[in-house]
Amino acid sequence: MFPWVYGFEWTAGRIVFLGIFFSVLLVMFLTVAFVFLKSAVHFRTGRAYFIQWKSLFHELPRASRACRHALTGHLPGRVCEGAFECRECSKHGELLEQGREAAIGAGAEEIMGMTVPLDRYYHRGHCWVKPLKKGLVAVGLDELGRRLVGRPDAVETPPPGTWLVANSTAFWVKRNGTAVRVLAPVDGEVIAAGGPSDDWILKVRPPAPLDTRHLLRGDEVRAWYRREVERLELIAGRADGAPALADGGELCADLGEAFPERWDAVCGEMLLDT
Amino acid sequence: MDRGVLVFGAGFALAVAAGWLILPGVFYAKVEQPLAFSHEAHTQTGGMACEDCHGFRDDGSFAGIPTLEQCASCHAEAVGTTESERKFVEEYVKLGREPQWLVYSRQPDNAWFPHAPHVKAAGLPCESCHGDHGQSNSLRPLEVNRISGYSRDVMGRPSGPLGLRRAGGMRMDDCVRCHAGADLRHSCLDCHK
Amino acid sequence: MIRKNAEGKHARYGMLIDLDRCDGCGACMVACAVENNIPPGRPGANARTGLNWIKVHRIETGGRPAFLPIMCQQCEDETPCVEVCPQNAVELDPATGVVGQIPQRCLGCRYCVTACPYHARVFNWGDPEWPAGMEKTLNPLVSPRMRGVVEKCNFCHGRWHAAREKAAADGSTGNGPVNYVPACVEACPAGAMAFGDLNDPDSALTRAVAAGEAFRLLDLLQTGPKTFYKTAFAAVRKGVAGERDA
Amino acid sequence: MTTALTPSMLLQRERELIRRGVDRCPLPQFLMWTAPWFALLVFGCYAAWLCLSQGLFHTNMDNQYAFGLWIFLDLAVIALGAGAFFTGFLLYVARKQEMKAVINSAVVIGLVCYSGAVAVLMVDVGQPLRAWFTFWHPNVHSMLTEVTFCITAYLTVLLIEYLPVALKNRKLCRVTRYAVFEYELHRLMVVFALLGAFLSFFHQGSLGGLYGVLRGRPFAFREGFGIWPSTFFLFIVSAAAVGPSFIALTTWITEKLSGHRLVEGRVYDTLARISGKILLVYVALKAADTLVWMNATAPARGFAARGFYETQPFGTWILLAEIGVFGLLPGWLLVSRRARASRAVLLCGAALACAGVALNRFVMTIQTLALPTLPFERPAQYWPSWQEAGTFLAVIAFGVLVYSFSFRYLTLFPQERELAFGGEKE
Repeated sequence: MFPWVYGFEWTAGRIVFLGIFFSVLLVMFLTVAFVFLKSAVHFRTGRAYFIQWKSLFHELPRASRACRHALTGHLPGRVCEGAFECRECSKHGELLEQGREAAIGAGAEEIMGMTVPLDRYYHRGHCWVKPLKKGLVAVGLDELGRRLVGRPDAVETPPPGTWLVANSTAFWVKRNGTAVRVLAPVDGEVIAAGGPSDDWILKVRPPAPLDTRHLLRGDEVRAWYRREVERLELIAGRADGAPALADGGELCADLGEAFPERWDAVCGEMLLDT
Repeated sequence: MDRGVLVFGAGFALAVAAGWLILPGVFYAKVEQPLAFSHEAHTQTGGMACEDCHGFRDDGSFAGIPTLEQCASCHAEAVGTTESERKFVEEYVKLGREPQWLVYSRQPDNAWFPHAPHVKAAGLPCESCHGDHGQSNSLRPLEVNRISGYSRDVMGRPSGPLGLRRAGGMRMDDCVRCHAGADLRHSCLDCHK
Repeated sequence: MIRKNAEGKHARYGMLIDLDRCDGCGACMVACAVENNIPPGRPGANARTGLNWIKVHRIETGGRPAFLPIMCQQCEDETPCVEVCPQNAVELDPATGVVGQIPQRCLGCRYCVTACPYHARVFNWGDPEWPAGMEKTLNPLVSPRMRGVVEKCNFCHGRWHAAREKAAADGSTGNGPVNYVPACVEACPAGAMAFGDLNDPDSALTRAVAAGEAFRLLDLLQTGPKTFYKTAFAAVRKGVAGERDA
Repeated sequence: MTTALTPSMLLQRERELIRRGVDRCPLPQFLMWTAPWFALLVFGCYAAWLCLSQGLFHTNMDNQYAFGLWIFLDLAVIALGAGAFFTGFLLYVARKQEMKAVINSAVVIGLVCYSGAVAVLMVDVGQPLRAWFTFWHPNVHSMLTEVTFCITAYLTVLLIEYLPVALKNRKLCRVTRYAVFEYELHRLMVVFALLGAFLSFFHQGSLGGLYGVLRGRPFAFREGFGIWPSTFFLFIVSAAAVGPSFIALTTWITEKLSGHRLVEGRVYDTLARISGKILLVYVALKAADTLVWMNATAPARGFAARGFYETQPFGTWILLAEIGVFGLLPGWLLVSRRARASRAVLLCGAALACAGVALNRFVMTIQTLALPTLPFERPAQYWPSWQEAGTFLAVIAFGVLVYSFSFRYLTLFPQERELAFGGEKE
């Protein structure tokens, strides 16, 4: 094995054989070491949470990964490859330059019996972002999200001062002895957490100016909402005895109460938790 | 300097020191010989040679430690004045009891070490493996490997870099080092049985 | 790995077995077991699980039965067992021609047992057990083997060691070929076994082999055994060596 | 705040280990499934312990039958486990994207097969504590050295390949460190796929070489190229041939047992097509090799090939079966588009191919040792003892358990979640 072991001789056979063996070991070691190093760099540059989300994102079914432009019909059938990080997406950038960015509007829309205010931005994990004064934003669950969660036993919010990273965990909702993670819609520092009576859950100070390129707004929201209800039907209707929705019917106000057994699976999948 | 580096250095030094001081005791037990014996008294004062007591048998095998009979040929009565000799004569010679000497050089069962090729054929002096054992004034305790039960060395002297290695060690590498130096290459069964 | 020695000579120990003299008494097997500290067979051991280094086979040849002692044939051309051992526990000693098996290096994979066409290698299927008191009669020149390793005939290497030691004490360097006789050869009451140095042109063995009567087992496998057999009877030779080799 | 853990909470906690979007049977049902395998494992471990603590006299092997059931098992599972390296090669090197659907399962199967083989080898050798001697004092001319080095290195590769699969567990992937490590490791999987293919090439081959170099066993001995006898190459090709078949078979069995669709239909088709093509190449090579051996190699050593098949029960049928029923037939079934269009036929072909490689390993191990070499010898008889069979079964049970747990808690079939949506659009 080694030159200092009794009986070792520098013969061609040994040199070739052990040379190959040690090379294989070296390649294995170097590769794993490189992976460790690369991971450490991700933590240092703050990309670790995004990478965690990205790695989980690819586990989601295709239906959950549709591109926002596929929802609106501009790029039919396109599946997002960038983990909903439109800020880094070249395709999204192109479309923005073509002036395709939908505008944030006013008022609210009734979609499938749910009220969707259009004065705010929406994240694919069913959180909305509403700009407030002094550079703050409020983050809350949209109506579909609220109906999915129902009346949670607890909402586990991060303490003020925590730095949120978009697409990483924002807070947890607990119900029926289990917990579902809700994705953060924006980067920023948590300023305050709302109580049960508030319609917002977190107040966040994002870096100025507020970057909303990755969030849905206006027309997109309508298309997205219709797709989300479809997706819910798929998910909920998959297993026998699941809460199937009659066409045109309204979503019950508290899924967690109606179907405690399936709550974790359906709510988790809808909120893009893994 | 970084505090972590200091802590690491201190811990490292501690570990090395502990290994140096404690490990030999973990691996080797020290056992005392039944009697004090001075080689010096025999070789210097008595003017004897090694082979006067440690000789070969007729079949070429090495006799090793002399028997009581050999000792008694001089020590039927005390020759000197030491306490240990008095004890030897009274408790062993007079009672006909063989002292249970501990043998530093007892070989593992599967090793074959003949003295004849080394001493007679190759002409090696005893000191090359046993060091200055023949001039020592007392018998060192036997260091027994707690697992194998074999001696740590055959009474060699410190050698090697920093004097950390002992000549006359009992490991195969110790045999090989000398044989390789003499350009003697072997097959396993030359020394193993 | 050739050893330097003053005589500058290497031995090629070999053996010649006269099948016409062997009457199958098994004295060689007993002598071998005593010499080499082979423990008694385990309860239920048979010819294929026992530890005999030498086995005498009875062979029906049509006429009178022949007896064929087989031990390690000490192959010297591409020795099958040496090639296959993964960790150099088997080696061909260039100084004696003996195929050495080092039990302490052996891990017991039995690949060499599989490789040997003569079934001359045996495996310790359990711990060696001697009846009470018998361990005192063990030969100090041979180390007993432990469970889980392979062992085999090495032409009584313990006797070779002793002969070397004696030679050195008598004034030779003790490194050249030494004269000794393996236990089986010594024990054979019929004098059917002859042992000697094939490198020594004057040895009785070399002359007998050169005379051309001797043959080897499974010669066509080209393993080059140094154990030879001879017989005056064609039927015996055919029964022992087979159609092609005979 | 401490609350007593009620059974329903326990079940809930357990459910949270299972990825969302896939259905798994309730824990009690799963435990019922694993219980007999655990029992078998315990029984087998007891049998192995007898051999380890008292010696191999517990087996029915002897000095003529020095290899037995265990070596056959090793060779067979390592050949079947070839699916791991071959699927990895197809996906990461040959860029066959369909293989994504089964790569995780293939890695687990490879891991199971190789760790099982190494475990049983440790029981098989007489002094397992000396296994490291092969590394310390290697005889580089021995095929077994090559096998030992490659298998340990490849087992390490498999463990590293298993890491990303394990770290994707629903709970583990929530730890950011694990998730990031997994992500980066996965990106470099091509390195391990290449290493795996390289190592597998040599050890699958060396396992064949193991027998091919036995000049003392004319039934197994083969001439070769350079240092490698022809069996070296036959083993590589046959292992590559049945690897995908075995993956198809295990995937189908898992689908049946779990009651879920796990992969798209065309994955079976691709696996079968690749398997069939290589199998036909193997059969051609095997036939050529047999002809050379019968007409040149064996006669030169004084053995008529006919004689090898005179020992019962190893008649000529075994050679014909190997080439025909377990070679040509499955090869045709898997290659023909019409034949493999039927899932049942495809699976039959895959099963026949797997059985064929097992038969080949059986012949190389058991028949080689049964046949006499000395002219006056009788064929040797051997029937494994219950301790050998028990250890054998323990390896099978170990494999089933590791696979079952992996299937339950990890994502072995990434398409399963997608297929649960009824989609087959990718």
